[in-house]
Amino acid sequence: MKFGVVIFPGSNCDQDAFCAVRDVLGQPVEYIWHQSTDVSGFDCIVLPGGFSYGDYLRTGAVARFSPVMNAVQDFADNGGRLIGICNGFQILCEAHLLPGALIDNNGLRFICKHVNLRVENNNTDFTNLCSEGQVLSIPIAHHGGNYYADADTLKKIEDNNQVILRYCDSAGKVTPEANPNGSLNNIAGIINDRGNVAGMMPHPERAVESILGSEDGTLILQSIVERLMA
Amino acid sequence: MAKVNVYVTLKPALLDAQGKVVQGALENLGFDSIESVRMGKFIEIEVNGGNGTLEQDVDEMCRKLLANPNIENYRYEIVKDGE
Amino acid sequence: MAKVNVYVTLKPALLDAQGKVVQGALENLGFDSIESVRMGKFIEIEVNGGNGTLEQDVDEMCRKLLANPNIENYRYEIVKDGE
Amino acid sequence: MSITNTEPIDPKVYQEMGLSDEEYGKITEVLGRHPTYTEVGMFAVMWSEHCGYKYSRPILRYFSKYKEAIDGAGLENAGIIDIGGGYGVCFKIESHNHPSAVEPFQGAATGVGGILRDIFTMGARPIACLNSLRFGSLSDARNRYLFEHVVGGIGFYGNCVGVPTVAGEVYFEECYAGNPLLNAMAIGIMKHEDVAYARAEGIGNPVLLVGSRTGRDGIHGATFASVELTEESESRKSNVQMGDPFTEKLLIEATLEALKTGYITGIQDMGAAGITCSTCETSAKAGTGMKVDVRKVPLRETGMTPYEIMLSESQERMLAIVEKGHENDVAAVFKKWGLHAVVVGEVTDDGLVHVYDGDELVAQVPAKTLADDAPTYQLKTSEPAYLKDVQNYDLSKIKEPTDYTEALMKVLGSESIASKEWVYGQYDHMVQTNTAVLPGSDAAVLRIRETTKGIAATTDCNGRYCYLDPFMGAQIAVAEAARNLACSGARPIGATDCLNFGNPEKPEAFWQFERAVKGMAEACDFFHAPVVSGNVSFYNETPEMAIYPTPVVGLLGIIGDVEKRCTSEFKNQGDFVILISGTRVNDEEKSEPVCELESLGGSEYLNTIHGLAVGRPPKLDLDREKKVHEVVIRAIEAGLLSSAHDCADGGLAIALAESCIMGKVGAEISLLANCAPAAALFAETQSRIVVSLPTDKLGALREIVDELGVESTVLGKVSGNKLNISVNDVSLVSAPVAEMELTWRTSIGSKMDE
Ligand SMILES: Nc1ncnc2c1ncn2[C@@H]1O[C@H](COP(=O)(O)OP(=O)(O)O)[C@@H](O)[C@H]1O
Ligand SMILES: [Mg+2]
Repeated sequence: MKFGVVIFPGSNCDQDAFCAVRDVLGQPVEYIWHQSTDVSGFDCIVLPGGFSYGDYLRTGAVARFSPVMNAVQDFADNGGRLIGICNGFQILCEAHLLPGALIDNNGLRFICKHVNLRVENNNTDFTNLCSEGQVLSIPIAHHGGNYYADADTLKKIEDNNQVILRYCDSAGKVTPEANPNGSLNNIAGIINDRGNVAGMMPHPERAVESILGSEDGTLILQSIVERLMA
Repeated sequence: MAKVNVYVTLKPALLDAQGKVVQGALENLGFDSIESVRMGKFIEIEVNGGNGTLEQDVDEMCRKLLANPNIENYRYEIVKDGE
Repeated sequence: MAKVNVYVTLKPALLDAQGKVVQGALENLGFDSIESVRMGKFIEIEVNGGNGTLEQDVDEMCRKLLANPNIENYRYEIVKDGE
Repeated sequence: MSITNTEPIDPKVYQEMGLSDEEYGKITEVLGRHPTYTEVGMFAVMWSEHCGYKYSRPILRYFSKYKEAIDGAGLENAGIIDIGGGYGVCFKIESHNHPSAVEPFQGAATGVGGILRDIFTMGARPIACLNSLRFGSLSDARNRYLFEHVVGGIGFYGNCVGVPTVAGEVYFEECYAGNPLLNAMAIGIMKHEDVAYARAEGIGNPVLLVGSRTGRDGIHGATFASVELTEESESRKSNVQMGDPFTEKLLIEATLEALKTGYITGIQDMGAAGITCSTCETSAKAGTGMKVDVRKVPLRETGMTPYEIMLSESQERMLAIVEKGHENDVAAVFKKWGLHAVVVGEVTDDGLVHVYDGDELVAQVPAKTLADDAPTYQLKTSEPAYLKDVQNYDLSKIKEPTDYTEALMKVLGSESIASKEWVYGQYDHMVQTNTAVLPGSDAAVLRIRETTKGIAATTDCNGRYCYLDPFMGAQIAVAEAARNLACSGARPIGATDCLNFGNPEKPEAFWQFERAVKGMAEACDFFHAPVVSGNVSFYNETPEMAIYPTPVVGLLGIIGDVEKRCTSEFKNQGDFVILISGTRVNDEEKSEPVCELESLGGSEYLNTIHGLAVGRPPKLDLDREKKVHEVVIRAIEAGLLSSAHDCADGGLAIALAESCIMGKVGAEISLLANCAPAAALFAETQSRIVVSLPTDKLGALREIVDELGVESTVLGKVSGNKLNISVNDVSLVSAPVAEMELTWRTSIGSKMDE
C-alpha cells in the first residue's frame, strides 16, 4: 500500500499529511510533484491543504490545471482513493471531481480553531472506523470553506448520502451556531457518488497525536488504510 | 494589440457576504438610499495580436479559469487597438 | 433608481501578485499571446432615487470606502434608469 | 573605469533624502569627489537611522552580545542559539510601524514577509511567527480600521506561507492612535551544519538575484521609517510595498533547497534599501567588493533608473553569491520553484561596490563605508519633565469601587485585558503540526520533532510601565516574559528586542531610550537570555503625541520534556489554588499581610476604572523573580501542577478569573489585605504565579518552595462555577464564570462587528 501527497506550488500542509501517514499510520508515503504526469503505484492520493498559487484568483482554480491533475483525474476514474483536505477539497471542487464549490467564509475572515464534526455516513472509505453520529474534534483553518451547491446538486448529494461530515456542537447537534463559515446544511466534508473521492475542510492530519490536542483525525486517515487492506 | 475587460460576478442565488458588508459600511457613512451592492472581479487582459479567434479564446479563458460556472457569471468586452 | 458600476484597479506601479499568477495560468492553458493581466474589483451598486448629488456621492463612496487611495485607482459609470 | 564627478549635488536633493550637510561633506571626503545621484541615494538609505543605527548604536552596546559582535566579527542577520542535538534556533523581531500606519494591510503583511526572510536566509526553516501590536482605543473607527487590517495582513501573509503564528500581544492605548505599532517576530530552526552566511566570499564568484522582479515600490522606505509621520507622509504613498506570500512560500522552499546544493557561499535577504543594502553588507562582511549591472535585474516596470533599481524595496527577493561554475545548478533550483534567478554581477577584490548601467559606471562606493561606517551621534538626554508628577501621584487618594464584582467585570472587558481570540483565531497557529500549546496560554510551546524538547516563546512589554519608569518598565518586560515561559515549564535561552520610541533627537525621548535599553540589557543578562537580535524604531510620534516608550522583548525558552508542558487554565474541581510569590506576602514583624497599594501604580485597574496612568511601576527584585520561576518549573517537571498562570496586567483577580474562564470552572478564594481591598485584587505586584494542583501534591510543592526560599500561600480551591473572592473574610467578588467568559471573550469581537 502506498500513499502519495501532492505538492502544488503553495501547498503548506503537505509535510503534515506526509508525517501523519508515515509516523502515525505507519504506511509508506511519497511526495508527488505537481508537474509529474504519472501517479501509478499509489493506492491513495492526498491533495493537501495550503494556498496553491496563493489562492489568488479563486481557491483551487489555478492548481486544478497543474499537469499532475490529469493523472489524478484518471486515478480517480479508475477507482483510486483520493482525499482533498482544505485547499485540496477546494481544488477537487474546481476540478469537478466533487460537486459544488467553496466560497469565502460568511464572516469574511480566516478561521483557525478546533470544531466538532458529526459523522453522517460511516459506511465510506473515509469514515468506516467511526460510528454514525460520532462527534469528532478536528481543527479547521481556512478563509474559503463555505460550501455551496445549487439546490439540485445539494438534494442529490444529501439523498445519496454523500455528506460525510457536518459541523455540530459538542453534543452532536447540527445547529446554525455550530456552523463556522456559512456552509449549506453545515457541510464539512463530502464524497463523490462513486465513493472513492472525498473532500473535507477540517484537517484530520492536525489531529493525530495527543500532543496536538486531539487524535480524532486518525480515525479518518486510518479508515482509508482499513479499506485498502480489505 | 487588444484590450479585454472581463467582469466576473457572483450568481444572484448566492449570498454576497462582501457586498452586504460594503452596503452596511456605505450606509454607516450616511449614504442612505442604497438598494444593493454586489462585489465582483474586474480583470484587464492585454493580448498581442488579437487575431480572428480572440473572442472565442476569451470566452474559453472565462469558462475554464476566470469564472467558476457553479457560482459565477461573466461577461467581457474586447477593445481592439485604435478603436 | 440608478445603477452605478465602480471599477477599482491597483495603481500601475504596484505589484499585482494575483494578475501575475492568472497570467501564468492562462499561458499554461495555451493562451500564448498575453501581454499582461491586472486584477481589479467590480462593484455594482443600485441606488434609489439617484438625485442631483449622485455623481458627487459616488465619488465620495469611492474615495472613502470602495477604493484604497494608497494603492488603488477607481472609475465609475452611472446608468440612470431607462437609459 | 572610475567616476570623475565634479558636479556637487544640490543640497536640497540630499537633504530631502535625509542627509545633513556634514554627512554630505563626509561622503565627498570618503570618495575624494562629489557623489553621483545614485550614490547619494545609496548613502542616504544606508546612513539612515533605520539601516545605519546612527543614533542608537552607542546605546545598543549595553547589550553584551551586540557589543561583542560590533567590536569583533560583526553582526549577522539573526543570532543562533544552540539547543542541543545538533540543532540551533534563530529568531528576530522587527518593526513595521510606519508602513502599517499608512497602509495597514500591506504594511503588516510585508512586515511578516521581511522578518521571515531574515530567518530562512540563515538556512533555518521558519517554525513560528509572533507579533506585538499597539493601537488606539477601539471606540474610534480609524483605530478599528487599522486593527482589522493589520491583523488581516498578518494572517494573509503568515497563513499563506504556512508558518504558524503562535503568540503575541495586543494593547490599546490612546498614545498609539496616530502611530500604531506592528512588531513581527519569527523563529527558525536548523542543523548547525546548514547555517548560511551573508558574506560575499570568493573573488570572481557570480552574484545572483533571485525571487521576484524589481519594481518602483518602497523606494526610500528606510528613510521614510526615519522621519516623523506628518500630513506629508500621506503623500509619499508610493512607498507602499505589496506583499506576495505565495512567492515568499516558494522562496522559502527554493532557498532551503538551493542551500543544500552546497554551492551558495553567501546569501542575504533584501529588506530595507534593497540591492544597495545587500550588495554593500555582503561585501563589507567578507572584505570584498562587488560589480553589479542594474540592466540585468529582472524588472517589473519599464524605464527604471539605476537609482530606482538600487533603492527599490520590492519584496520577496534575495541576493545569492554562488561558487563560480555552479550558477546554473543553483539557478535550476529556483527555476524549479518558478522563481527568477539571474546573474547580475560578481565578487571583486577591491572593497568597492561598482554599479553599472549596461556599460556605464553609475556608482562606485566603498562597501564598508556604507555598511559599517554610518556616522554615529551621541545624542543628548534629559529626564522628561512629566515623570516627577506622575510618579509622585498619591495613590491613597484613589477611591475604592462601590462594587468589586462590577470593577472586575470592567477590567476583564477592557480591550487590553480581554481575550485576543478575535486576533489569533484569524491566524493559522497549527500548521506544521508542532504547536503543543496553542495561543491563549502564557507562552506558546512548539515541540521539536526528533527530540523530546519543546520551544516556548512569548513577547512582552507594558508600555505604561515604561512611560512611568523606562528602566523598571523594560526590566519588568523581561521578567514577565520569563515568567510566561516558566508557566509553561520553560527556562529562557535567548532574547530579541524591538525598541519602539519617539523622536531620538528630542533629549527626553532619547533619555527614555537609554534607560529602557539599560534596564532590558541588565535583565536579559540576569536571566541568561542573551539578546541575539533586535531592531530599533524611532520617530513613533505625530505632532500631537508620542507613543509610550515601548521596548518589546521576544523571549525563547526550552522545555526538556515537552510532554510535561503546563497551561494556564484550572483543570480539576477540588484542586488547591496557590500563589507562588517572590514579594513578601506577610510582614513578619506585625504578622500582617503586606500593603500592596504601591503596586497599583501603572495598573490596568487605574487605567480602566479611574482613567489614570500614574504612580511607579511595581517593584521588581530580579533575584526573587527568578526563584519563583524556578519553583514553578521544577514543580512542572515533577508533574505536580495542574495549571500555572502569571499575575500581570490586571493583577491577581484577573489572573484568577482567566484561569477560571479558560478552564470553565469556578474557584473559592480568600485573601488577606491591610490596605484598600482594590489593591489586593488588582495591584500588579510582580513575581507572582497562580498555580493549581491536587491537594495531595501540596507537600511536594512546599518542599520546592522552601528549598528556594520564596513564599507560597493557599488562596483557596477550584470549585463550582463561580469565582468568589473574599478579602479579610468579607465577600467582595462573586462572578459566574459564564458571565465573565462572555465579557472577556466577546469584548473585542463585538466592537469590531459593530
Ligand atoms: N535593539 C537591538 N538589539 C540587539 N541587536 C540589534 C538591535 N537592533 C539591531 N540589532 C542587530 O543589528 C543588526 C542589524 O539590524 P537590522 O539592520 O535591523 O537587520 P537587517 O539588516 O537584517 O534588517 C542585526 O544583527 C540586529 O539583530
Ligand atoms: Mg536582514
